[in-house]
Amino acid sequence: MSPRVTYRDAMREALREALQRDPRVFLMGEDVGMYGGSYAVSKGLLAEFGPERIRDTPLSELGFVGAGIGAALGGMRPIVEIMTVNFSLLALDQLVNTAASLRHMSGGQFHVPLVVRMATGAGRQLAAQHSHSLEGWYAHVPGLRVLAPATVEDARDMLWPALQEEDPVIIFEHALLYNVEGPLEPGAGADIRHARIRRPGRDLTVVTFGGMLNPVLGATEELARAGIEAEVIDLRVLRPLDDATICASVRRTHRVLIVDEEWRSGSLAAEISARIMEQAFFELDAPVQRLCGAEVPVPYARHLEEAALPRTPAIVEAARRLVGVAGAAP
Amino acid sequence: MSPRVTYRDAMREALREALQRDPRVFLMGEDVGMYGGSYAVSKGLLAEFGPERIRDTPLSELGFVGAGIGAALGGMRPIVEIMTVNFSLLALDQLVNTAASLRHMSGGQFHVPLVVRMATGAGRQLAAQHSHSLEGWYAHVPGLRVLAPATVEDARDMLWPALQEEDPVIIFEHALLYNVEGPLEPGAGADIRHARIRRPGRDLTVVTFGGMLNPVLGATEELARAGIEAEVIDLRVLRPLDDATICASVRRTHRVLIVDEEWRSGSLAAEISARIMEQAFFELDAPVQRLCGAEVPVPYARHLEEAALPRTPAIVEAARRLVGVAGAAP
Amino acid sequence: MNPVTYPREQCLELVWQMLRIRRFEEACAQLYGEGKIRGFLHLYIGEEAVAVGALPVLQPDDAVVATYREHAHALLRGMPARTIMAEMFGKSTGCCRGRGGSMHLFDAATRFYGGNAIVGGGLPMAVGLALADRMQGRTRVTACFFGDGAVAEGVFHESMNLAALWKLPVMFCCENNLYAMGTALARSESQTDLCIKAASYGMPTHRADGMDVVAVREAALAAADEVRAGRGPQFVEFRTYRYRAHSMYDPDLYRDKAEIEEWKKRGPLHSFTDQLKRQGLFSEADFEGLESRAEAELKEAIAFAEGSAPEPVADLYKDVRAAEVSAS
Amino acid sequence: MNPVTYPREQCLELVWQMLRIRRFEEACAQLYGEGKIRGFLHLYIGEEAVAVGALPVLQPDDAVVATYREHAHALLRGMPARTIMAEMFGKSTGCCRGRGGSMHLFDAATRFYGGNAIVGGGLPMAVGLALADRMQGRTRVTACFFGDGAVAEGVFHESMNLAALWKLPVMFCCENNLYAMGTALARSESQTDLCIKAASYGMPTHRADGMDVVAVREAALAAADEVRAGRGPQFVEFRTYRYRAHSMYDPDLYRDKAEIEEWKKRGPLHSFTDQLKRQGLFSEADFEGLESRAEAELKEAIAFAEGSAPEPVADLYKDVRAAEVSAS
Ligand SMILES: Cc1ncc(C[n+]2csc(CCOP(=O)(O)OP(=O)(O)O)c2C)c(N)n1
Ligand SMILES: Cc1ncc(C[n+]2csc(CCOP(=O)(O)OP(=O)(O)O)c2C)c(N)n1
Ligand SMILES: [Mg+2]
Ligand SMILES: [Mg+2]
Repeated sequence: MSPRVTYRDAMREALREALQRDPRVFLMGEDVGMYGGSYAVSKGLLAEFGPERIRDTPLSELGFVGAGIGAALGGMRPIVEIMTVNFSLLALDQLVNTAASLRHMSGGQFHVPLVVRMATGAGRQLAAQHSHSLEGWYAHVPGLRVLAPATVEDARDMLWPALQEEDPVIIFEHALLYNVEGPLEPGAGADIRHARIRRPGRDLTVVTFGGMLNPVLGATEELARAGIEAEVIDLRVLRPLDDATICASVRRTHRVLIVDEEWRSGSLAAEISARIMEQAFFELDAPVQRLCGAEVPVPYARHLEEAALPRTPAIVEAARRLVGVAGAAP
Repeated sequence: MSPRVTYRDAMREALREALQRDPRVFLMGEDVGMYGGSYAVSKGLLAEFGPERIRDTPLSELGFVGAGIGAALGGMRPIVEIMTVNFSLLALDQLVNTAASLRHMSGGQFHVPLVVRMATGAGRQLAAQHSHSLEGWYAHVPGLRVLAPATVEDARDMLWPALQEEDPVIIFEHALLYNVEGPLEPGAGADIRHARIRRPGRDLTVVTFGGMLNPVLGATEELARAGIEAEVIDLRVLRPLDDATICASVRRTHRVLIVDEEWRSGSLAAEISARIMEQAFFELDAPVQRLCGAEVPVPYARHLEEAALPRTPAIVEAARRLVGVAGAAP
Repeated sequence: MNPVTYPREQCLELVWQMLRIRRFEEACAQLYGEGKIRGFLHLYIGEEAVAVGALPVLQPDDAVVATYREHAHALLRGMPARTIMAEMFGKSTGCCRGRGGSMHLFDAATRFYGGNAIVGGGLPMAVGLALADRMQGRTRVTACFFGDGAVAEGVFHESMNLAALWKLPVMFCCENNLYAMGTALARSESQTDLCIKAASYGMPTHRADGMDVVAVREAALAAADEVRAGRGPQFVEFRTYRYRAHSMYDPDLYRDKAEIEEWKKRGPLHSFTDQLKRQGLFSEADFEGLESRAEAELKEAIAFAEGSAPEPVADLYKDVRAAEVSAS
Repeated sequence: MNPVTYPREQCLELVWQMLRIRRFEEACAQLYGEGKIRGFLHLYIGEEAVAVGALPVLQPDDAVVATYREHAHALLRGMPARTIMAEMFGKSTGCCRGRGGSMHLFDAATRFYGGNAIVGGGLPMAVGLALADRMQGRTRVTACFFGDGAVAEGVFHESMNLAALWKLPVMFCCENNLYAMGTALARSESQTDLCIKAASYGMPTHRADGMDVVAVREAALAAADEVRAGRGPQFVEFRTYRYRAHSMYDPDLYRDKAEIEEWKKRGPLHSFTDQLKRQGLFSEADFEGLESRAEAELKEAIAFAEGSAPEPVADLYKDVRAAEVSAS
């Protein structure tokens, strides 16, 4: 049986391995070194790799992300950690206006092999300035590849291929996942091109990613007990989206629920719904439904925060409603 | 007959009127004063209202947007101008983490009556760092109201009601509109709640906003000559979206094309498509289609830039294709 | 510590405030352990002299902008301990009706503008508040608290320049506790003398030993007077130290135990009371009186928080924006 | 101007570069009028001595980061006039195959990293390039050009601190032409002595008259030598002036005509040639020779640009990311 490790440990393993394999790789960010990472992901790496390669930065998100871009241009393979997606707003200018644009703008002369990791999501009562989910924003930007490892294996296996990309990659780590344990095959390897079906099913398709995968899987068990077999797609790659996997599933189940922690309006869920509209409209027996985060700044109080997030009961309920909808005339 | 003025002049009139009517109103931003505004919108206002109320700022987008928030909290009604949506990325932290969140986070104690104006969009060969359209990003954020005046009248009439809001309002001015002329009734007044049907039609609905309205209206003339009557909805308000107007039109036409200059993936167009899916699926005779900007950093060369943007011929073509699609089985 | 020349009443008040904050923070730590308080919790233990010295020099209609480490500032501004405690319990009687928590205390009545969990995020807000005062012809001070870590943020630079350029009535109060989370100042700033940084904007600077409540108060008074006199923004650096870890998540591996002990010897509370005792201005009995007062306040606050109702879930969407009014 | 001690050959080269840039920029203005060049166009006329003095002190494997006002820097770095011109014509033979235009010139061969239209956007990139050099044990210099306006941006502050803190080999070259668009330095900075600002990061500073090509060169040489010797980043301020409006859109209403005329008297080109003539190092014939060389270069560049094919529209999506490789 494969050993069980936490998502945090898996991510640390991935970092360690990358640092060992490629001397161009280094990790840079606020408190990644002495402190061990605000989510303890990089704990111990400073002792192992030294302060040049596990580089603590001042609180200067725009500056050190920009420096990461420069270092990538200079031949390094930087991994830049931003503590939380909320703080990444401070660095968006460099990410969008430079990192994502440079290859095109320079006619292909320069490119930015930069990996940016950041924590995302709510659920820890950290309130409105530490709990956003803005994956969809990043997935909007041409020039970026956006990953959302939702399992321990993906936490370990997506970093290395991300570092092999010649262009910027953003990795979202949902803060609630760090303590999650899962099995880990040694060196399984992962592609960063495709979505994965985490559970097959015939009655509806649930599309999700990141921190929502586990609540969704929880919901499917309950649904299964009620005789509803949901197919669960873990997107894994948020840009570019793997339309083929999604649409193939739609053709099997004809009903789709998208579960996305982001604010509903303008969420990634909207994009997925729009694509299904465009690519599989005539396969649908019912309108695609979205279950998203409430459109409020995430509140602190536990009961309010929970009410603002898509949780298993709501997922079960949405799936049931969706399956109950009468099919279109044949 | 009502006089014809440019969008730029209409916007300037709106600013002047607001400055005259309410002593709490002031305009702040880079080069709004001595220079006259990078798009000459505020030309002449410095002489009329003086440097306290037409306030030139240093190049400090995050700082002066934050100062606008503070001034709003302090009882003023600031209008902050950001030259271009690309530069607004530098200020997003203050807009999202503070302006949009403060009322909720403070349990309703504080609110931010701030108006932020910015130019958006491509079409002037300004290349990748001056040509983005990120309206959809702002429309994603709870706590913001987002406006996109597309006509001379709306340029004049939306500012005052925006200033009456108790919470932040973002106004997008498409850079290609500034020179457009149109008729202007004196003091028409405008609501900032509803979309408007700019042209009635029975064969399909075209939903659009901002800089795309004119190309769309151009396309409808051509379509009309071919016997296709398109109904054109100008969203005007991008958050919150006026679902009722959209869905009522869908129930009349049963076919929808959304034209949006933004990058397609994760565009506002996606949200509109998803909403129609959810609210009017069974009214649709064909899948909702999106015509959006190409997913590339906007290139400089005229022919490449034009190829990257939705233009009248492509709109005509998309509408024709949509109307040609066979309806669902009755 | 130098001999204290304040009247006894005032000395007692300073001790009282430091003590009540200390006890409040200790209670928070305990309640966090019990799971009553959650999320991120940042304690002010060790730094009490800064807020206690600086806040009371402000007038009721002045404004305060603070950080996520702001319980002390909220208390000193006059917010009742109970509404702060209830907020951290996530209750409807909390100052923000449970939406903010420890990092987001706000109070309109005392012009306490938070409670900001974006490092440096409060600085431009302070600039804007001061700008509004200036434009409306009011002589008020906006005091803006932030840590040494915030100095590295670009927004510090932009805010300092705006305030100095426009000569705005802001008192910038840097609580330099030498660390930003696990990052010591020297590993974060090429120039560790933060007054030199501030002076580069042409802004007058003041410095005080942040472990000495009298020194803090005098520096803050001087700075606030300058601001109020219309001589533009002032920068005050308080050198201080936090005894606890950065937050309840922090294993505190980056500081020498010896360093912490060294600073504890200079603790703001006991160094002040010791001095007062030497001067015969303060007795054990005084201390005990204040202790029981602090205990009573805390007990009441906790009971209030415990006993309060949670905010109804139905109100989740309230206060995202103003309730829709008729037509405009 | 002080007597020039450079050999005649070198003097001729400096004149040549200033002249060819002047003529290049004048041609751009004309071509803009004709609609051949579009978008935003920012000319360097008046500021030639800065780039001509500073760029040639760099080695071929050094790196350069510049702004949207960067034609001169691109030319001096060795990019052929024709590929720059073709770029501005939006042609496939342009350095960026027409995707960038005037504001986004790039050249991998000469390590010319652009061409950045976000004010201040190039500064952290320069820091990162220097960091990469340091981590890979290379002794190279990264020269980063930016205007006085960029100094107000938060990213300036963050980049200066990072470079100074980590002692990185960056030469920060501030082209202080006293205006950021229509905003005079004194209306944008509370501290208008930019060297004082830079010094607040503990960074050594240098200053030179940006209208004097020799003074520029000497200051740049000194700074580059320090950087190359491993003594960390250096800041160099060049005081200069742009004769033209900010861009082709700018009505230039914010400057006195008299001020412009005053600066024109100190024009970098004629003040240098006048001095050389006084020293007998330069003649009218020399000038005419250079003029016709410049004319020839320009003519060739324009003809090349005119004659080049536009980038195929089918290639619009090329170079958004690397072409997909097999599996990883
Ligand atoms: C913009 C931003 N970056 C990072 C963080 C994470 N963070 C929270 S507190 C903190 C340290 C701040 O240190 P300092 O300003 O010295 O204040 P102190 O905690 O010492 O009182 C950091 C890095 C944040 N909240 N905001
Ligand atoms: C972040 C950002 N803000 C504003 C602008 C608009 N803008 C372009 S150039 C410029 C002036 C910059 O002045 P300076 O840095 O002194 O350079 P100069 O043009 O004088 O060479 C401004 C405000 C921009 N391009 N980027
Ligand atoms: Mg600190
Ligand atoms: Mg300038």
